[in-house]
Amino acid sequence: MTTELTTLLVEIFVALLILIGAGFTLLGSFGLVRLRDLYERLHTPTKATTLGVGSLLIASAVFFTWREPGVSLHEVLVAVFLFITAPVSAHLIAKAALHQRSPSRSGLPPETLLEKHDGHGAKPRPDAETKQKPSQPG
Amino acid sequence: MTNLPLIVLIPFIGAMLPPWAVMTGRPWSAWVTGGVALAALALTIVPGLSVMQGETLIWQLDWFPALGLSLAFRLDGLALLFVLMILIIGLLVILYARWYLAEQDPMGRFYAYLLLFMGSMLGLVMSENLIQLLMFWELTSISSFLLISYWRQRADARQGARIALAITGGGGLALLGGILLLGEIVGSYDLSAVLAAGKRIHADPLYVPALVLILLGVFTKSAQFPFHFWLPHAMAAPTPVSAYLHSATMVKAGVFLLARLFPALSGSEAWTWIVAPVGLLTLLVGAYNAFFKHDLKGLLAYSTISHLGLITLLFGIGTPLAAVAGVFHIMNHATFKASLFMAAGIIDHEAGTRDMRRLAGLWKFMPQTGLLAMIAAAAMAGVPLLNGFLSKEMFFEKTVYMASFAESFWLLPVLATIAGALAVAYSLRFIHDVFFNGTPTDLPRTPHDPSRWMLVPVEVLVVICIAVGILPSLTFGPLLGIAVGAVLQAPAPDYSLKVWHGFTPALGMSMLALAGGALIYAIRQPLFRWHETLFGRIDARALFEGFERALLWSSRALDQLIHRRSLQFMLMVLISAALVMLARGFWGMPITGSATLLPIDPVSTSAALCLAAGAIGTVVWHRQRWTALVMLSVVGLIIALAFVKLSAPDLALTQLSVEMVTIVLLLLALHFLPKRTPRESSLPRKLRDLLLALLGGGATALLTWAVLTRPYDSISGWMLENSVPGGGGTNVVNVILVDFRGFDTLGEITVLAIAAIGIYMMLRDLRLDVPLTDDQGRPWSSDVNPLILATFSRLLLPLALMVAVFIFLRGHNLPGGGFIAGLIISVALVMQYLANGIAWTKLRLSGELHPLIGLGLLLVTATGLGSWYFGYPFLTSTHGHLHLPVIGDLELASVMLFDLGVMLVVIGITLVILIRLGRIGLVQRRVAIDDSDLKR
Amino acid sequence: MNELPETGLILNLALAVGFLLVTVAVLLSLWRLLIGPDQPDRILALDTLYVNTVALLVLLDIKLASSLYFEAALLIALFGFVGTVALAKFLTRGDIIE
Amino acid sequence: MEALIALSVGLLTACGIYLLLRGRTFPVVLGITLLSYAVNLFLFVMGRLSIGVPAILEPNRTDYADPLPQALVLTAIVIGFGMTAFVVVLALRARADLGNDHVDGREP
Amino acid sequence: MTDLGNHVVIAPILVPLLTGTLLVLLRGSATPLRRTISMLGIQLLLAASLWLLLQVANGDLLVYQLGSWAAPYGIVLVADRLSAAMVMVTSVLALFAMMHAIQGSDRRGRQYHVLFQFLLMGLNGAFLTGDLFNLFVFFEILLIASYGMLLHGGGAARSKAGLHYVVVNLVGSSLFLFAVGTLYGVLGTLNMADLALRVAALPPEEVGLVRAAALLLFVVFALKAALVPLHLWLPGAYSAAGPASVALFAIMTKVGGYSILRVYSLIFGAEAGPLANLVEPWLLVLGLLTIIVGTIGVLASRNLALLVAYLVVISSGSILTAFGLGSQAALSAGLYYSFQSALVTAALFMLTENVARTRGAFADQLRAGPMLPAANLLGGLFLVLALAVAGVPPLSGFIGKVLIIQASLDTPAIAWIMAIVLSTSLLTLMALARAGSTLFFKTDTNAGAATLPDTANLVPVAAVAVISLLYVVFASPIYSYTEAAAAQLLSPADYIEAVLDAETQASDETRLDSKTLIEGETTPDGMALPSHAGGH
Amino acid sequence: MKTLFPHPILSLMLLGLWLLLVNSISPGQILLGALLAWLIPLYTARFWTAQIHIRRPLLLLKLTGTVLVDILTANIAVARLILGPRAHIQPGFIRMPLRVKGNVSVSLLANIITLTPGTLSASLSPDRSELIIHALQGNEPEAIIADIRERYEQPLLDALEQT
Ligand code: NA
Ligand code: NA
Repeated sequence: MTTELTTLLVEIFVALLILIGAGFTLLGSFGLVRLRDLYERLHTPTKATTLGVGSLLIASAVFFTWREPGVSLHEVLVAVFLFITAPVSAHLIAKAALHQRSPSRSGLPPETLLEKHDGHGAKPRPDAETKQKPSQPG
Repeated sequence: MTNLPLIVLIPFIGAMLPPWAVMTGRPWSAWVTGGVALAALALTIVPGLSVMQGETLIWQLDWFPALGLSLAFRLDGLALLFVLMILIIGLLVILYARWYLAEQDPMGRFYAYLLLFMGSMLGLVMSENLIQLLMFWELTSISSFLLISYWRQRADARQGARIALAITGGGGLALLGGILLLGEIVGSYDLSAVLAAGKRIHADPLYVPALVLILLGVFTKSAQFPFHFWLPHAMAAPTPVSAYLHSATMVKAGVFLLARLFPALSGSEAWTWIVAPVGLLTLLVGAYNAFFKHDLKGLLAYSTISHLGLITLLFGIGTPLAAVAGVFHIMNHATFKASLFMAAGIIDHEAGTRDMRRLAGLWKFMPQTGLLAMIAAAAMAGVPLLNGFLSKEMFFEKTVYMASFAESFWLLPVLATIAGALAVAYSLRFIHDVFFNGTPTDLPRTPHDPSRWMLVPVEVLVVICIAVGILPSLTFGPLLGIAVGAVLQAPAPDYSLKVWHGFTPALGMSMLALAGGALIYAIRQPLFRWHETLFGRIDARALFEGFERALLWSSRALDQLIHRRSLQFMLMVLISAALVMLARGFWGMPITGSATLLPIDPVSTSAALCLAAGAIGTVVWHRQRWTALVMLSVVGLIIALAFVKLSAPDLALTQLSVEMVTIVLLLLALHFLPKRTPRESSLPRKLRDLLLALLGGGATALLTWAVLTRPYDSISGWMLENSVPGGGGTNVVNVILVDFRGFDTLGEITVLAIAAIGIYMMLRDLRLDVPLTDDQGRPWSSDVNPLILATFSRLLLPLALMVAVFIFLRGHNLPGGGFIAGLIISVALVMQYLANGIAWTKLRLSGELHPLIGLGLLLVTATGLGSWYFGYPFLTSTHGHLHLPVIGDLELASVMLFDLGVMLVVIGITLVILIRLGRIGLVQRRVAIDDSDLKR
Repeated sequence: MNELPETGLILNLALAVGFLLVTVAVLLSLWRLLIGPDQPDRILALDTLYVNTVALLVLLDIKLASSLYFEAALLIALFGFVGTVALAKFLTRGDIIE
Repeated sequence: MEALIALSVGLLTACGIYLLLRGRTFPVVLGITLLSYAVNLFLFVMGRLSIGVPAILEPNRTDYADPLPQALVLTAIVIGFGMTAFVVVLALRARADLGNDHVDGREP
Repeated sequence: MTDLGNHVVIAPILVPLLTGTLLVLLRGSATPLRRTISMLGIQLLLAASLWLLLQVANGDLLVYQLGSWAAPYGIVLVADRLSAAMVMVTSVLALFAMMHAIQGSDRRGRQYHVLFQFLLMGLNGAFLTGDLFNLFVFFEILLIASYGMLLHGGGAARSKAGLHYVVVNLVGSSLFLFAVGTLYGVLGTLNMADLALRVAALPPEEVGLVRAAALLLFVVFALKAALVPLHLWLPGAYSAAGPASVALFAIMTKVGGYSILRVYSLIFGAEAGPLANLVEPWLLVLGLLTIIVGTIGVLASRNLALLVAYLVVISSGSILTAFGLGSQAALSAGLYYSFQSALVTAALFMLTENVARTRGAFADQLRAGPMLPAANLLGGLFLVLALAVAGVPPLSGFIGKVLIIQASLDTPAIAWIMAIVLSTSLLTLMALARAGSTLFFKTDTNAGAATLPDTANLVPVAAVAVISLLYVVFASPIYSYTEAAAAQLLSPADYIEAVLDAETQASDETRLDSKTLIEGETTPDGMALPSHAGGH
Repeated sequence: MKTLFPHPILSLMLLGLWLLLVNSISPGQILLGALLAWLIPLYTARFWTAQIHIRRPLLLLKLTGTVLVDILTANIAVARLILGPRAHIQPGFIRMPLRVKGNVSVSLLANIITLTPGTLSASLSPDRSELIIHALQGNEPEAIIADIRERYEQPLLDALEQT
């Protein structure tokens, strides 16, 4: 293959990755606006944005490997971070939403279940704190 | 000559002795004090004799030439006259006080103050330098404040002292102004120069202001109308003090100054038209009031005012002969008034009261005192063959002389006669009401003549009154002559000191006054009633108090208005001030410059939109604090993005890290604060704030625009050029931070360290209620550390540490550095706390974090100091390449140690702050619902 | 803008489109952030905004052909997570470090 | 771009000032933070705007952003952080000592 | 090796820094040890300050290039007569404040000694730096340390006052950065000497911007100096702070005054063309207003600490009025006044604590309290200091005020200055007499018993009283010094030349680089290059 | 050996990551990376309380592949849902009892569930016995649970936990 062709192919490849990545990134945010309750909305960024940014990072890796001497793979690190953290973030947000009994279009799980998970009922129980607070050494 | 400063110095040094002497025994303090005065008197003899020969002695030592202040003393006739008065009457008062003071009165303190006053007075009258004179002048005010308030437990003493200090001290300040103007006119504060510059002074436009200011000093000190009212209230002082200060010394300081500056200031219309009327008015007001006072000392006080008015009037008339009369009356008044005060003191001492309505018929009990008082009072009344008669005669003569000048001046002798008559009347009252006028009823004590030594001083003075009255030219004559010469700075005019001048108008006036006085006294009862209805309510002290209250009230009102102790007010003022200054700076100047600008792109516009949304969102939702915090973090993120976009990766990294820590910090704090802000600003207030905010925003926007549209040239070209050769790094920002401007960074981490220390200090014993529910009343989830978070945060820790090392090591050449690395490590560790709790994490973090701060600081400083060893200034860096086998080229720079120190400090302080803050809730779990939160 | 001669038309076009898409994504996330309605919604929107920013930075890196902004992306990824955790924990526990 | 930056600085300042003038500590802290963002941005752009030319020396580049304001802003950010932390904790201290979170220590 | 004398310029910054760092490291150690270290640090500082003062007294300007980087690129420290004197006064004040603090007030809270040392570092750095941004940094150091010291001891009043003080100063710091930023944005440099050169050559279209920045900077300095109306923070803060802290605060308003003097004589001095004498008119008017407002506060105060705080405001107003006159005599007068007022107000603050402690529950409130067993001693000290501060002879304040009035004699402002200075002196004197008479004379028989004051605690107060007298006795040499300092200020060309023409202390060839590090060859150059002010 | 190299796999990972970070495999960097890969786990070991015993590494690798592929499909599925009519979304909460017990495996499973199509682990019971899952198509909870069990939980159990 000629260098021109390589260049073209790499460029097309990178361009594609960029378009896919940007597209999914947008999709993730679009879901935020379009979907109708918090729990639904939680699905899109975790998935779409990780993939979106993942593609972009691959694009970057390919681009810099091609353009500069040596292999450029440090983008992987960002992807690793995102892949580890995004689901945890989503989980914690969902937890917070359930704790607040944030309304869901399909209804929330039974209150008893939520209480079991969260440790409190829908009504405030001011005495709950003292009993359940684990006594930790200072 | 060297005696001159010693005369002044001795009392000051001596003032330290009485408090010591009193420990040996009370009388000792009196003898020591007397010894001090005697020593000063002895020192006066030799120079005094020279002065009597017509010499003027001057002793001078350069002190503060730039100010025109020298230590300079002068002994001429006038000064000698006063020195003798101060010392001799002082001695008599010392003797008198020895017997006067009660057992419980601290005698050492009394004599110390007295000597302090004596020294000040001596310094005043002997000053050759006007600023020095003023210093002594104010010292007399202060020492008299101490003397008047000697009986400090008495409210009237405290108040009297304060009034006296306010009036005389204030006058002193005016005098200071006058003297400074005078010095400006003459070009010197030396008295000799000033006295010789009369013509120049009169011609100068500053003459009148200077004169007025100086006269203010004179009038206040000498209790001239309308400043006279402090004197009666100073009578709360022990009587020896009154005898000393209010007859011969303190109050005479004012007329002394009139005499002293006579050649320089007198002889103008302004002089005559200010001094004479004030003197006349004072003469009359004083005499009038003296008659109506029921208190013996009150009577004497007003009489003093009146006589001081007389002297002032004489100087105001301004002729040489008037000056002679003035000086003569100074001497006479001192003798009879001092003796009268002492007599009054004896009466008070023995009878237990000074109220003439209670006193009567004391002649039977204390004939010696009575006789002495009678003679002295007669002198005061101007009875022939006593000294008071002579000077009063001279005064009457001058008024008649003045009346010949203008048609309307006929009033002058008339008023003088009336004043004379009043003097006769109050003198008569002093004698008759106290010693005769029936028998005493219900006196606190049974009076009798005092101890022998208490009478001696009075006797001495009364003898002088008589001697001068009969043989004026043989007694006071010579001293008067040279004193007048000194006053006029010219040979004294021809005057005759004789008892009998023949039948002159003055004699007629004297006789009229005697007769009139007797008449007035005879009809005193109806006069008292008339006075009571007319002026009974006028009380100078009440006026002064009223003035003081008004002053206090108005200053408190103003204070409330100005100093509201409201942060919002302070900030409003500060921001407004900044705006005014910016506006002033910009006024009339072109805003936009000529530089070429960068185009706008959609990404930046969108980012700006986010920024605006975040900022405005923070404002809009500032009542829902958590939401505001979320909005704020958008702003932080966009700022970081802007830094990235605008070629500042280091800044972006720092901004992101700091932002993160700040948000965590604010969340930690928010837990203990109300989650919502009540609505409490009124609409006008909000509008005002909005206006201020918009103006402020507009101003900074304009400022930014103005700068950005201008081309410029900066020193950073040098930094780009020298970064590699000089600093050994390609990341110029980092090289600036750790090398070119490493000193800033040292300061910056010092700030951080101090902040941490301060925070540590504030968090100790901090007690805050831990909310048991969120702001919606929901109790907290019991899942303290969600498992999934805990698991993954632990996984993240080594990764984050790796990244931190990476960022640290490359900082010198690529974006990064110790600060950012430190923050990453901190955040990674904070993450452990977030996910696993304090107890769990603390177990696993080795050692204490606080020492990191100190160690980091030490490392940074030590790196800086290291360059001293090689003979270079603080913080001089070194760098180089180390060639190692296998590993290859290793770049080393001393600044890495510096950066490591920075990193340690950052880790230390971030963790100390965040963990300490987090622990409040842990340590401090008080089970109570936060009421204030629930209410909202 | 600093045009890089080596990058070709296709790549530039893709970058332009990429920027546009991500920018729209940013604005959409912002919209959600502003309208909420619940607190978890805002955390989610902020988290997404962080991730969008990472995307922007990666695009910028490619556009400028310089990997100087890579660390910023790394930190945003890391800190976005920490922020989300802290905000969410505040909602469930109040005390985020206990 | 310059106008955008100027407007941003202005807006941040305005929002910061408005919050500074509120009566409770927390909004005031937010105001301080916004104001310091404004200041940092302002100080930074005093080195003028430049895109894609960070002050990191590269062999084939002659164009560099002005590094000095960047260094100054770094210092300012760090100091600002220390100050913010201090004032936040002081706000807590004040609330504990004064019983409320009003900046003047009294409920209006 | 090195000659320590070369580093005397930086010593006043490094000594407290190292002492403070050492104290940080000694966390949890016994108080006596901390006190000893702190005191030793101050004595060392005092020695260094004296050394520095002696070095510059002959008119030399010492320039210290940090990191061997020459101005305007690197940061330089510059010691001239003024800065050395400010450092000296700070050290003396520190000594007295520390003497007072170690009698026990340092134990009312924690970290006192650390904060104290860092405050000293900040102050000295502010006085010595020749770089505008570095001045900002040192301002921040001294501010944050002062925040801590203000809050030292805790309590509601301090928390409230602290909150006000901190927030106001944070805004002030923001303004400082706006101003410095603008100056850099237009002039492209940070070194003050270099700024002066560039301002002198400023094209007319840039004048507005630089003037705006300069005036904004003035707001910042005026805030520190407590110039009306920016003084509002001071009374609350100073009256709430513990005396052990506030004694050192007495110098803090002087930092504002110093900065005004430095910046507006050097950068916006006579050579600054349209920007020459930029702030003098403001200073004159606002300084006089400050005196008036301070006097109102003094009259209205209901406790002694607050009253003394307002006295600080008055003295600040007096100094700035003098600076506003701008002449050499006026600057000299202002400096003369400034040095003594720092000491005297500090001593008054210390005395306030002693009085308050003696009076028990009545503290320093101006109302009748218990009979004081040592009324003579306390009252005597109060009297001396009150006279000194009110400007009554024969104490230091008197000469100061006379000098200020004298300097105004041939200016149009004379009437105003004389009227205001003299009448406010009287009102101050009245208020002080009232306060003193209430505190020391007036007794309330139901007030219980007062305790005996700690005489050791009064030693620093008495020392200041004596100094105040000596300050008058030796007025002439002191004034010669301030006059020379003023002359130095008014000829900025010498300063600029000394700073910008100082040889680089290590040129690129002789820099301590890797080679010399390895081979151990160094070529030390002279450090603090003396350059005679009158020379060249 | 255990104390010197508490987590050899982690050390290897870190070395790899270091080389990724510095984008270089020069001897110096390898040495430095090795040093860090040794020191950092040594320090962080105490944070890693749960011991991970990878019994079947290959299975774990296979699971990784599955998950990566599922992420792709998940994205496409989600894209379809978002872009399609919203009525197609029938969300619901599903309660899923867990068979995995270890901290790491539970956490991994929860993450995988979130990353893969249509599901999101919303809450883990404090006793770790069950997950609440939010599913975008929640009308057939049993099918979803069965799918998760088969695709992810079983391999995790086999790879990390003794049954
Ligand atoms: Na820094
Ligand atoms: Na900040």
